[in-house]
Amino acid sequence: MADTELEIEGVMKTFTFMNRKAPYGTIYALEVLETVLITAAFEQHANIVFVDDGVYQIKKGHDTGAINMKNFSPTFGIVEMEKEDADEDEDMDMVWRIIVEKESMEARGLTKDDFKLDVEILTSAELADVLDASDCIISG
Amino acid sequence: MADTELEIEGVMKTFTFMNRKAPYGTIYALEVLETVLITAAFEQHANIVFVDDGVYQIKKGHDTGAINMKNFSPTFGIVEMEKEDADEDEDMDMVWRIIVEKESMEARGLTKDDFKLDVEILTSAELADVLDASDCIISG
Amino acid sequence: MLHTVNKSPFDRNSLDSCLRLAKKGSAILLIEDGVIAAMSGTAESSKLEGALADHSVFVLGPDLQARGLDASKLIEGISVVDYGGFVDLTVEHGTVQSWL
Amino acid sequence: MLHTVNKSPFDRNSLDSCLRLAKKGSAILLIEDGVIAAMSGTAESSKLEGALADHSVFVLGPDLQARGLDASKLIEGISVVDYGGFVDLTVEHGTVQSWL
Amino acid sequence: MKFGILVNEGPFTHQASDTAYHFCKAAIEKGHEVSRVFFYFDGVNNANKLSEPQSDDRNIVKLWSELATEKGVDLVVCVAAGMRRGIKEENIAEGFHISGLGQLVEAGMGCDRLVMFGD
Amino acid sequence: MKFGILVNEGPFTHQASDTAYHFCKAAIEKGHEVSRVFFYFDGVNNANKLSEPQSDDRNIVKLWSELATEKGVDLVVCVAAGMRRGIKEENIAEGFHISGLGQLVEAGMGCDRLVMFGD
Repeated sequence: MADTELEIEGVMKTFTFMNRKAPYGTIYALEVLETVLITAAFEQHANIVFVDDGVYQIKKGHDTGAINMKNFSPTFGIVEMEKEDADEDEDMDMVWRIIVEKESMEARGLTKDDFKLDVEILTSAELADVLDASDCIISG
Repeated sequence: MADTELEIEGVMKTFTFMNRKAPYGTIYALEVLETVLITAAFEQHANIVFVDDGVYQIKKGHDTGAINMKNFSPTFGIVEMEKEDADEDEDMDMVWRIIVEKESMEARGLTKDDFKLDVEILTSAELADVLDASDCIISG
Repeated sequence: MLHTVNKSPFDRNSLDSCLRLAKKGSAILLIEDGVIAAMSGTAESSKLEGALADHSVFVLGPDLQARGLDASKLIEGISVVDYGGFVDLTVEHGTVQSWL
Repeated sequence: MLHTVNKSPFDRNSLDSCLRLAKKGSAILLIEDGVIAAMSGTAESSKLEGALADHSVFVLGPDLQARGLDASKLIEGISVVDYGGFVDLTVEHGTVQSWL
Repeated sequence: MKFGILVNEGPFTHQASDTAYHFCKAAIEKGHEVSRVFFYFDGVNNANKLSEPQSDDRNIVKLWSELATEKGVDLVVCVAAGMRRGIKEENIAEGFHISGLGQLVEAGMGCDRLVMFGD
Repeated sequence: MKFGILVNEGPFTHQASDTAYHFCKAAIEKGHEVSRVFFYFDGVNNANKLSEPQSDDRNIVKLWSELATEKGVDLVVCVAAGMRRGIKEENIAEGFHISGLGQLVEAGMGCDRLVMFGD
């Protein structure tokens, strides 16, 4: 069967990716990350949000050698590059934000320095506004 | 490949089935129940335990018509029959217990009358002894 | 905005996270094992009782019935909907966030 | 008896249930996302700190490393084991209960 | 209104797939359009044509297939998630087709609502 | 010592199958016997021979198959759980075989330890 055609010409929406789960115990972090990268190809706005145990997804120092699973941590480098492209290219309307919820970070005794990405730290109330202004929310 | 033969002649062990999950949201309750029934065929001791949201598995009044899922609730009747057989047959050594943890029941505002099975209500401390005396613990 | 919660508050943190991050005025729909949160008289009831001031809260009837949960014991102020009502809520409230 | 817990205490109730139902003297091994419970300085640390009086507590090193969790920040008294150590614990402690 | 649906879990183990199906049916009955159902993560297992549940239980794979053949709903299985889990052209049920993750983003862009069902 | 292993979740989505595999390998290296690995619930999906993960990731189905062919470990897929989910003779990987739930009870009876891995 051929793909159904949806009208997407000129559409610009805000996608929010809610990462709430710890890495490696489940695959959600990895497969959401693959969706984030595809979204860049469509030049949509994106909020990549880390809440609850999702904050461990961007913790520095992942070493999956002994569990013999793919370490997806380096792929966040591509996310950062996409964000930089979006920030710098004046012809591109796309806005990308990488956000950590302050309450989730602090409950786990973590600080901004623990993360391998440069992130915005937002309070729950600030993050609630970001979620509320999203068109599509994809949780993993 | 043929089944590997394990030595089970004359073996009598205590199997404990830990049901901790709500019914229907996941299949665990149903598939654990299938295991319980098979255990009867091997005439092993069994503790069928309901803890945490698992207590909702034996709540009266399940009606799955509108979600179009199989209502496994009537199958507990077979479990009760197996238990009665075990209790009454003097040639059978097998002991079956159907147990609800008091703390889990009370936290959910339930009483013994809410259950469709005649259950033993044990405190956490009493249940801990039952678990400790088990040979095989199967959780769902 | 509409938030859906499909896990029991006894088992997971998803209702907590939803209540922390849902804006005042947004709606919350409890589905699947999430319907357990709608019952009064449990150790978790206070969470939604407190939330009713800021949110309209709905519960999926088919999931209540499946689990033998009595609609007469719902926390006061929570409304029951069916699958059609679920669809209507997504139409009325805009973006849907599933708290998976 | 050996209890294994594979979920984060922030996400699920399995560590709570384990601690409520594990007999004094039994061992607890944290694996997979359960290793998060072994870290000091978190909002959940007190659970295992309190349990150390009654239980020997172990954590699976490969799962700590995978998640970038620093073994120097473990709650004091928790020991790190590898998969071989996990096997040894099941041999030494008798019946295994997995808190799934 | 146009709906895009994302199904994250396989059939039977989690209720997600059932709820998604009932939602789609109700939406269509109300006159809405379900433009696409995208199966991602373990959701790809909903397309396994060998699934053969007990006769007294619902057949989820078949229900989805019928939604495609009778109502024309576009059922897309993610190629990468499917490869990983062994859901491929060889074993997908009638009415499903395999495509890229871009189809999920397009569903988000082209539909009025994107609704997710999962664990 | 004789070990019976119960795997409750499919490959990739949950770590359960990986941890179970590493446990089995470590047990064998220590001179123990893994008498049987029983795949139940979504665990039956570990036997899907069409699984083809990305080249930079582990191939869990293949790792299990090798444990059977190289170490002689008995890999049993539950027939009822497999039917429901579409894991049958047609698509099971080398080294796995399909049998009844009684094989799980026998593993509990005949082994010194039964160890479960799941969600």
